[in-house]
Parts: sequence; structure tokens; C-alpha cells
Amino acid sequence: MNNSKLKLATTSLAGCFGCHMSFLDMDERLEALLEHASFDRSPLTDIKTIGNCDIGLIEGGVCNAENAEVLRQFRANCRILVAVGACAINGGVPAMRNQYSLQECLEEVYLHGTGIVNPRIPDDIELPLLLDKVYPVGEIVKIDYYLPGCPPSADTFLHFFEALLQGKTPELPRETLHYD
Amino acid sequence: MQKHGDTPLKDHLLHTLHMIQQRERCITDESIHRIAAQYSLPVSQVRAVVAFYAFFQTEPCGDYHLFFSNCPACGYEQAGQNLLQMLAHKLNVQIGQTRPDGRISLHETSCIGMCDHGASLLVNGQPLTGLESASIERLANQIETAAPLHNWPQDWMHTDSAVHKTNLLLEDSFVPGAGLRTTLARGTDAALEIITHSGLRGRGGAGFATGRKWRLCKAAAGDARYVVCNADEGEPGTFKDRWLLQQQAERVLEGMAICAFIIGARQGFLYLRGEYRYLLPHLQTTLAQQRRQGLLGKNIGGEPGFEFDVDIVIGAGAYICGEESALIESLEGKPGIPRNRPPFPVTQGYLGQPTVVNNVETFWAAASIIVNGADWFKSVGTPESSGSKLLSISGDCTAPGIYEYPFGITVHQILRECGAMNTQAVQIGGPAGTLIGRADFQRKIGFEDLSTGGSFMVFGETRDMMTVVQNFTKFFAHESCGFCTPCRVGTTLLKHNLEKIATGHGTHLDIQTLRETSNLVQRYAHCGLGHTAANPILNSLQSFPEIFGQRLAARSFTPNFDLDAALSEARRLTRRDDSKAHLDSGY
Amino acid sequence: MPTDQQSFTLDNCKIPFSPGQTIMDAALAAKTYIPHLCHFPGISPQGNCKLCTVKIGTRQVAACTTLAEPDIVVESEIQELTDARRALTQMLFIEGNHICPSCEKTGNCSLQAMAYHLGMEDNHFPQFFPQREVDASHPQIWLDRDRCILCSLCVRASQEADGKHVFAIAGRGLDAQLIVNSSSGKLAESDLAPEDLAARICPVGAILIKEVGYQTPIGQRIFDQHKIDEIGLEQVILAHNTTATRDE
Amino acid sequence: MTEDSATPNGAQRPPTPSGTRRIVIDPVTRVEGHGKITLLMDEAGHIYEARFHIVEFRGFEKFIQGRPYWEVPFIVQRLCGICPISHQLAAAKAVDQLVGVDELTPTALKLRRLLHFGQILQSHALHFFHLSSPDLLFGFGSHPERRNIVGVLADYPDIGMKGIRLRKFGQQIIQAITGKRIHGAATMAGGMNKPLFPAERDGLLAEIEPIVTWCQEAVTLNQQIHMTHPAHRQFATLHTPFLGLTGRHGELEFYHGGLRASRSSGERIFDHFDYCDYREILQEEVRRWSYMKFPFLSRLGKDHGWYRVGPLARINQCASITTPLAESARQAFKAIEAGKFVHDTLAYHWTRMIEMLHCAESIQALLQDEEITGCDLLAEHGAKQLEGIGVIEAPRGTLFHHYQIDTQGLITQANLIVSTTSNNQAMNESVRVVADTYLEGKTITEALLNHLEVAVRAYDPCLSCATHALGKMPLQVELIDHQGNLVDHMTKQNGRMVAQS
Repeated sequence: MNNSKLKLATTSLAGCFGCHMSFLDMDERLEALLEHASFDRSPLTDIKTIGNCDIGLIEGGVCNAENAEVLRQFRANCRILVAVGACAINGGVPAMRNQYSLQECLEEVYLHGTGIVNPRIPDDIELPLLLDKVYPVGEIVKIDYYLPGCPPSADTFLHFFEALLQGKTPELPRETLHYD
Repeated sequence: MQKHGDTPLKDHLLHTLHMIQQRERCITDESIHRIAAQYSLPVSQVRAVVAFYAFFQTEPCGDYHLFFSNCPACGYEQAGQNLLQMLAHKLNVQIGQTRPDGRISLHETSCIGMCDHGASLLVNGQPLTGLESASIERLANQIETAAPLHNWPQDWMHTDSAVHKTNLLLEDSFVPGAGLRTTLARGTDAALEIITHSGLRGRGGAGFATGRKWRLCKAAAGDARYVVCNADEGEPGTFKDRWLLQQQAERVLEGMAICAFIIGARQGFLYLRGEYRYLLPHLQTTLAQQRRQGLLGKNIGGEPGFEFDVDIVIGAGAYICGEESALIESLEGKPGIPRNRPPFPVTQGYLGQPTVVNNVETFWAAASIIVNGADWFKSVGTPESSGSKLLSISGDCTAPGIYEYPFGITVHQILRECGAMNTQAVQIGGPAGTLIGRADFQRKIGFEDLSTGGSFMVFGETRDMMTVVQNFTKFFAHESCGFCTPCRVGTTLLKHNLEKIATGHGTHLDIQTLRETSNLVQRYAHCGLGHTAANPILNSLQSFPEIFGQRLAARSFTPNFDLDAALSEARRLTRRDDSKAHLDSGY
Repeated sequence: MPTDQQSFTLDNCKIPFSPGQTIMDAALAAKTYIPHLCHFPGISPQGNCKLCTVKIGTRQVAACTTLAEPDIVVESEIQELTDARRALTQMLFIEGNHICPSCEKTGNCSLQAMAYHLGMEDNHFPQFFPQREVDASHPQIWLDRDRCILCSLCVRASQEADGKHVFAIAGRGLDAQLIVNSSSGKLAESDLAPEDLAARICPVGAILIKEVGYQTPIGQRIFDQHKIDEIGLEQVILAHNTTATRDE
Repeated sequence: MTEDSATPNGAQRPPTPSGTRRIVIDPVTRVEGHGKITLLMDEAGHIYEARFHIVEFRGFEKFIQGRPYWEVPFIVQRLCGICPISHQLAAAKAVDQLVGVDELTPTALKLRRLLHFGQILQSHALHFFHLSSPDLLFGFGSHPERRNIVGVLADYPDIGMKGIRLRKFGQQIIQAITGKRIHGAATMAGGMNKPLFPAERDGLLAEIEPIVTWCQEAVTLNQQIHMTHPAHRQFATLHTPFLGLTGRHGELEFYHGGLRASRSSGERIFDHFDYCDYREILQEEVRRWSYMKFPFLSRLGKDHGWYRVGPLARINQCASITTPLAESARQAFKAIEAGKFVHDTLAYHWTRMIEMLHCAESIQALLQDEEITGCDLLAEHGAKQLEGIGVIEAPRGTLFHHYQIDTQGLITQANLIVSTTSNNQAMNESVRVVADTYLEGKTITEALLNHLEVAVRAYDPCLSCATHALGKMPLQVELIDHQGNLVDHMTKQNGRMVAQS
């Protein structure tokens, strides 16, 4: 791919993919963006391990060990790391589980749920262990920019990229600022 | 509304709650309802009061109800031992809880004003002092064998303080009644002039001119005026008011009466911190004696119509009540949340009426000043800080105790005279005051330089100053009343931020945040507590930058928490401990 | 304007005032906005949120509780204060559980709108994630303490406007919480009514009328159509909350 | 399926059955969510079990407890940013029951249906054009760098842009009704919060004709791909029971209907079953190696009762489609097995496009219905109920939301069975079949990896829903020998596969 393009990696941690969907909501404008940007690791590509990137977009908070590791890989490989959406920024709706202990949450779903057979808490080694809480990404790695919203609108993404492509410090226009 | 008698105001809400707590071990919801009905108060207001004061509990406390002082000056944590934790371990009780058998409850509390006696605690209100690891063992035995308190070793009950240095006021052979006689003879205006001319400034530390305060109160419109003695000596490291009340309460009370005569008050209050409740019998005796001698009551000093008496109101564990408007709220039976000022108490204080609130030492000094004259007082001190000041010296020195020095004395000289060797830092004026290092030991005690309410804590070179700063920062987070955003949230943020740095997990970013949050709390808080809460941090960033610098993690960014520890619950639930069940915490 | 009226300067504008008026009241009367969350016209000021902090010389004071004085020079819209106000707002966010995406007050919430006004993009401070109690015992009104910012407007409104004492704040420091004046401590046993000002004044989603949910479509919510620095917005908010009451 | 305990290196784990090897695939890409695959081999080199691990957990069932029921639709839609509307609507249906509303106003019902059609249209478009078309257009073994939507836009700009516009149209419908494209708010207890204004309707109608045409083209394209690649017909194919809602006359129905289940032969297990009694027919098994549970039809038992849901299940089971173009597409599809069930796993793509066409036609009809711009949006509430169950056909299959509340209106219990969960066992089985077919020797090849992903992708698993967590599903392969040691591990780096032992 063209090296002069901004190299972009995206991932969703404990999010709902809504921020990625909102990114796609750029619709036809996506094509124009792709003239200046190319994807590295992203759910949209088959690149599984992140390489050196200009920008990393992180959706979702950090709820398990794997999230933490992926987040760190992104930090290590991205020149600019962006927390995208409410969950990445402050935990969002998944952080509602922070009101309960992990044990209470797991037991509700796997032991006490309706119509459960073989009640047990999944414990296989292939499953990433859950953190006691869902954490905002900024409590684990340094974040360079924040795009709030649940999700941030496609326009917000565009504003952000346009500023970066023009070599400016991205600043969100006040009217694009929203938390829902 | 109140009757003056030998007991504290029986019907004061705080006293009623205290009696219930004594009788029932806690204040139940049922009691709250009963009291609300009795006082015609909203239930929520009684609940708010119970929740505000640390000594009120809604869960039963033990037969032995212990409050262990965690003040760094008295050294509960020494030579690698933490006496509080040792006691908790010996008694098999969790700090902050009541042992399941209901026999013991152990709490941590801030300074109980026994800093010159070494590690100390309150057991059912009685101070035990001079605790060491050996006595912890014995103490635990006394409790486990249910020995009655009056049979415990008397040397634990030692509460007097040594006076090492005297000056004007301690050397004044004050004759009870002399101050009032002079005041009555001179008349209010002349007496007020003496106080004003003496340059006496408030001894609590803020240093407002006493004469001016009394004059403003006298001039303020009101149906009644009140004199309040602030004996809520809560600033860690201070114990001179406790000593004054133990040794020279009559002079303090006389000072109050003088003030009452000048401003035209008939009612006074002595607001005593809950930690000093054990002084009550002595103070009641003194009050009775003053009344017998005609120094309180009706026609005081033979002056027809001069009527003034003092009631004692006892707090229940809230540092903020040392702030005068919070104290007044507490006097009114409410949570001690500082009021908006203006209006100041001199115009709208207790029950909205003009009120003088002065420190114990201020009234005590005023009584002597009236007798000896303004020039006598101004003969020592500095132009801006006239007279002398009582200091409570504690910490790493050979002769802790009470010292009276003329203002203008250098820290250096004080250190020399109290037997402090190899001192690395002095905390002047308590956590809310100033922390200085060696480079500043030439500085002087006085309102124009190092102002202090009397706390003077010495820290030797073996001290880890980070521990001290952490202790003070936790203190403020615990004592914040919660009224305003910057103090309520900011003090806890500072506590967490500092802990991260102290445990070696901070980076320069955390220091930057620490500084920013400190500035925010200092500048935007509602009252003095908030304005000073970040002092230990800001002072130590200035004077002891190395205690931060040497702890910084070798990374440019560290998480705010221990990632691997955050997996421990999941490890327990899944019984996993494989390599994938751990994270490099990066912390 | 009477010619003999006194005035002071606020960010280079002359603000007239009458004796006894606070800086906030005088500014609002002169259609000049000073950010605030715990102030409400007609309710006695308390000054706990500290967002209205302004500078007089080197002194920071709360505009809502500080009396205007002749010829003082007051600064408000300066970077230093905007930064501090943003930090204070972030503190309010992290001490509670403000999950805007799922909160039914979103779009109508003054805290959120304040954060937009101040350009708050993240919470800056670590989240506390406290555990707080929901009270849904009342048939028409519910209380979600997760979102309470301890502004005490409901406490004051209940006392001053409704002549009741439904709410109080108890506990100190971070344990401070909104409590209900009833035998059980629950709203059900209180005399709170949906028409009460105390039930409608909440600037956040802490006191809400039940079963309203997301009644106002996105695009028509208060802060879809207004900005928080519009003077008189409090009346719009009250009107909105009244509609919510009536519809139910 | 049996519970197996093979594990690479966990000393505290039960011993590995002798003679097995394990392969783990991580990450799987171009699906919506996090997951990975482990393959267990016997000594003969056959894959006897595949495990599609869902690695995320969010605990919605717990943390919505204590929340008021009227907030729930907007909390639970955050399960998924791809099909938030499905969750909002399923929860809204449950909430309708809670407030005693049996019947919505005609306009409210039509608005909800319109919203739902918009949602399925955009989700199906996303899945085919953005995620799966690269496999189908370029081939399973094509160069990974090209095998994504960017590659499609470069090489098939017409198809790529039509895909983008189809999705956009669905999103615009959602935005018009809910105020936002993602995580908007429209439903109220017993109705909707906003009418569709005539101007909004007109704007959407103006665009509908090409949308219908493009959907037809997508059906044709998928039919061609499926029928011209004989390998596709066998690929990952399973013979399973199907489950889904159908309308009163057995027609294809997404918003409301009765449950119908059939054996793979086509024999009915039950029909027009009231979904409020779902507990009588469905149970869920927990397995230690996945955060996603394994639902099964109680009547068939946990070993044989697993089933498939989603487009393939719906098109196979329905008797008809109410819109003409989609109905004729359905008939063409059914013709390939002479009216019997089609079990081809890759036919999910084809049936998905038939459904997308149905959505486009239905949207057109609804937009032309005068009642759609009506203002009577809220039904009168009846007696309050303490339990509500909402079931809907989400893009990926049947979605169950079940709530219990207390008298104050706070949630006391919640059970969510999301569409992808119902396909859990089927995905594992498809992966096993593909692995068994394509695994050569004891090494993992890129071809194998791609084929495994293609099999999983066919189901359009929305793992964020499934685990009540969503995000990227990484695919990684690990090969474990009979002693439990990792023999081969495979992942991809910058589009190239890196295998290491």
C-alpha cells in the first residue's frame, strides 16, 4: 500500500462495535478517506497483528486481560492513539457491571440464569480472564485524543481525520461534542 | 432556653446523641426517629448529624471502644512497627470494625492531642498514652480479661504536659478576678482599647485582630450576642489548648467573661472537641468555682446587670468544626459545614446573632493583657505579631511539650531548645500550616512569616517524609465535609494520586496531575480546610522534591491500578494460575 | 436603568446592581452568563459546585454567594477559570456513575450540557465507580443517586419553595449523599409530589418522574435546541420537567 | 458433544485425553466480535472437536438488575452497535407487556416494523458487502491484503459502492425514526416517541427504487456464486434443525410471530409456539471453554437439540414471503433442493440477500402507507405485569429478551438469548467439518485458516451480542499434541501468516 497514506489500525475492546459502525457511516465519504488512509489491523481486514501505524482507534473499555494486551500493542505501535466513544473514554454501559463483583456477574449468567444446564463458570485456559472492573483505556495507557459519543458521529471522525491530514492538532467543534 | 448547671447542656442534640450512643452502643434508626420527634426536627436532619460526626455510629461498638491516634507526631508507627496494626492483630479485630463478639471496636482517628506523650489512644473516651510495643501486649490483655478501666495501670493515663519554656503569659501570676475587675473599672471602651492596642491576634492561627473582632461584634445589630471559646483543638500536633484547659481554665473563662462584658453578651459557649470529653469534670468544677466567686453568673464582679455564663458543648469527632462557622453550625446542633462568608459570625453567628469566636489561648491571653496592659504584651514579639505564643512541640525531639516563645523566634532556635537533632523537616501549624526543610530553619514564627496555631512537629532525618505527607493528605480526605466539589473530590484524588507515587508507580505525569489538582483544591475550595488541604503536598514538592523524584517509575506512563491484581478475583473464581492468567501490571 | 445605580465590571462589561444583589444575580439580570450548576434563580444560593467561581483581583469567589460591590473588577471568561471549571465538572463526573449513553436525562441534563460548554472530551481523573442506592419506592418519582452531584437544589427547593423538608445531604466527604426525610428513608413515605419544585429542579438525572424514559425524541431535547449559556434556561428546563410530569 | 479438558500447559487442568492435538485459531477477522478457535485432533489426524471460544463477557443480565424497566431498551441496545435496533425492539416488546399493552397503535406498529426492516437491511448489507464479499468475490485463498472492503472498492467499485449505499439507506431509516443512526431512541412503553414526518418519509421514498434494484442484484450475485462453485454447496454443510419465528400463515416474519422448529428433514417439531413459553422448549448449556452458552431444544436434549437460526433457518422454514420479488427469489432458492431444506452453510449468504430484498420491498410498501406518518403513537397502558418477554427475528436470528420486575418497576431478573448464541454449536460443528476436510498432516496452512474463517463468517456471528460483548474476533490456531503440548500456533501478521511451534 501507498506509504504516504496515513496508516490506520482499529480495534474494539469491551465495546459494542457501534463506533466502528459509525466510522462506516461516513458512507461514500469513506472512499475519499481511503485515498489518504489505509488500514492495518482492523476488524475490516485480515491483518491480525498490528504493525507500525500512524493512528490507532480504540473502541471499548478494558474488561479482560486480552483487552489490556491488545491495548498495549496498539499503544506500542501507534504514533497517535485515540480513545473512541463512551466505553473507551469512561467505561460506558459495560462499566455498569462495576456496581457488582465479578463473582456476582458470572454467577448470575452461568449459574443462576434461566434454563441453565451444567452450571459452571467458564474457566478454560483459552478464555481471557476478566478484570475486576471495566476500565477506561486512559487508565492503562496514554491516550492522545478522545472522540466522545455513543458513538461519535461519522462527522466527528471526518473532522478528526481532516485535521490530521492537514497536519493540524485535531480539535472537536463544540457542536460535535456529545456523550450519547 | 438552656439551664446552666453542673452537667453539659443536657438537651443539646450532640449530647443527647452521645448519651444514646453510650447507653445503646450505637444510634439506631429507632433512636433517630425518637429524637427527631423530641426535637421537632426532620428525621433527615438527625440522620445527617449522626452521619457527619465520626464518633456517632449506627452499628454497635464494642465494650471497649478504641480510637487509636494515627498522628505522625506521636509515633504510632515507629522503628518498623505499626502499633495500631499490632493492636488490631493482638485483639483479632479489623480496624474500623467491631469484633464479632461485640467486645471490642477499634478505629483509627487523627490526632487526639497527646502528641507529647508518644503513641496514644482513647478507650471509652479515656486517653491512654505513651504506648509502646510492650504496652500493646499488656493493653490487649487488659481488654481480653475485661479488666475495668479504673484498674488499668495509672502510668498509661498520664495526660499532663511538660512546660519547657515560659514567657510573658506563663510567667504572669494571674489572680482570678483581676482581669474582670480591671475591665469593670475601666469600662468597655477602655478595656477594648487595651486589647486592640496590644495587637493581640487570634491564636488559632488565622490571626485576625482580636480587638477588631470584638469591636465589630459589639457594633453589629442583634437581639443577643454570644461569646464562643473554640476548644476544638483538632489541628494535628496541637495540645496547648488541652493543657490550658487542664491547668488554667479559670483564666480562659475569665477572658470569655471580659469579652462578654465588652461586647454585651450574656451567654457563652465553650465548644470542646469530642476527643477532650474527659476534661469535662474538671471544667465543670472550674465553672462552678467561677460562679461561686462571682466571676460567672449574675452581677459579675458586683456589676449590676452584668450577667454571663458559659455552657460547654462537646463535639463528636469532626476536624472541620474548628472552622468558626462550622463550629457555630455544630453549636446549633447541625452538621459542621462551613457557612458562606460574609456574613461573618461577628455580625451573624450563633442563631444569626453577632458572635465572637476565639481560640482558648486568645481568651487566656486577653485576660492577662487586660491586667498587665497593652505595652506589657507588646514588649515582646514583632511589630506585626505582638506578644508571645504557646507552641505544642512534638515529634523527633528530646523534650516535647509546651513552649512559650515571643513571636519572631526562629525555627532553628526552637529546634535547639527542644532537643531536636538532625532535623530534616518541621511541620509548623499542623497539616494545614507549612512544611519546611533545613533551608528554611532561619525563618521566624509569626503571622508575617510562619503563622501557627501552635502545632510544631519535628521530623528527624530518619523519617520518610512521604509517609508524613501521605498521612496528612489522608487526614484531609477523611475530614473534608463534602460540601464543595473541589475539596470533596479533590482531596480523595490527591490521596490516590499520592499513593500511586509513594508506592513507586508514579511518573512525571502523575506529579503534574498532583500539582494541578493541588492548585485546584487550594484555590477553589469553599473553606479553610480545602484551601490548606494541599499544603503538605505543595510544600513538599517545593522543599522535598526528592521524595517524589526518587520514587518515579522508569516508564513514561503507568496505569492507575495494578492490572495483575485486578485479575485476582477471576483467578480465584476459575482456579487458574497459568501464565495467561497474569498480566504484566506495568504498574 | 436609574442613573444612580451602582455597577461593577464583569469581563469588561459594566454590570449594574442593586445593594444586596450577588454577582451572579446581577450578571444574570444583565443577560451575562456565568457557568453554574447549583444555582437557581429564586432559590437561596449555596455555592457548593464552585463552577461559578470568578476572580476579583487575585481572589477566587463563588459568584452566586458573593455580594456585588461597587466598581469591583470581576473576571469570568478567562482561560484559567474555564480550565478550572472543566476540571471541577470532570470531578463531578468521576465521583458518580454518569453513564450518559443509557441515562434517560441525556440531552436534557445540565451537567452534560455544562461539560459540552466547557469542551470536556474526557473525564481526565480516574473513575471512582461508587456504589449508590436507587430509590424507586415512590409511585411517581424515583431517585438515582448514581447521578447525584450533591448540588442540594432539591434540598433547598423542598424547604423554600415547597415548604417541605423532603431531602437532606448526610455524611461527609465522599460519603456525602442525598437522603430522604421519611421514617424509612425512602421516597415512598415522604410527602414529595411530582408537582413539587424539588421533584423537577434536579439538573441531572438523579430525581426523575417515573416511566418517562426517552419521551423526548433526539433532536427535540433541551440541549439539542439550546446551549447552557442561554439566560433563563432554567425556566425551559422546569417547563420540560413539568411536561414530563403532566404527561404521566 | 462432550466436555473435553484438553489444554496446552495448565498444570492445574485435568489431564489431556491421550492421542489428541489442539489447534487454536486467533484472531478470526471480519466478523463482529472477539473469539478464537481451538481444534482438537486425535492421533489419526482427524479433528474430533472444534471449539469456537467466545472470549468476552459483559454481564448485562446482572447489571441491569436494579435499573428501571423503562431504561432497559436503551441500555440493552448497547449490547450491539450493529443491530442495536433488534435489542431495542425486543426489549420494547417485553416492556409493552410490563405495562399491559397487547396491541400497539397501527402507526406505532408500522414505525417499529419500518425501523426493523431498516435495521436488517443495513446489517445484511454490512455483512455481505463489507465483511464477506471479499471471500466470495476474490476467493477464499486470495491475497489477504486485498481481501477486505478496500479491495472490493478498488476492484469492484460498483458492487462496493452499492453496498455502502444500501447500508446507508438502512441507517437513514433508523436515523429518521430514532434520531441517530446508532443507539438512537424511539420506543416507548406501548409505542413510539416520535412520528415519521412527511418530509422524512418523502426523502426516503425518493431513494427507494434503486435500493430495491440493488438488492435484487445482490440476490442474483449470491445465487450465481453459490450455484457456480460446487465446492460452496458442500462447504461446512451441516444437517441441523432450524428455529425461528414465522407469521400467522407461516410467512417470513421478523417483528412478531410464533416459534417454529423443524428437524433437518423438514419435519415440524413445533409450530406457532407462543414465545412467552420459551422456557418450555429451550435450555442453555454452559461449557467451560466459552463465555457463550449453548442453547438447545429441550425436547431433543443437549446432545442432539442444537439448531440453527438466522436467514438460512428463516427462508428454509417459511411458507412464503409477502413481497413479490423476495418471494420469487425464495422460490428459486427452494428449487435447488426441490422444496426441501437447504442445509448448505454458505447459503446463509444467499438467503441473507433474499431477506435484504424483502426488507427493501417492505420499506417501500410501508413508506407508501399513509398511516406511517400518523401521530397516534402510544397505546393506553393496561394492568402492570411483573414479567415481560420480547422475541424478535434479529438479522442473525431469533432474539429473546426476558425481564422480571418488582412492583416499583426495577428489574429483578433478566435473561437474554441472542441470535448468535443459538448458532454456537453449529459454528463449532461447521468449523470441525472444514478443519477435518482441509487439514493436511499436522501443520496449519493459510488455506486452512482462511477456510475456517469463511465457515464462521457465513453465520455472521455477532459476538458482541452473543457474549453481550462485542468487538473484534481474533483468529488464532494452536495445534496441541496428545500430551497437551502446543505443536503449532498460527496467527497472521500484516496480512501474512506466521506459523510457529
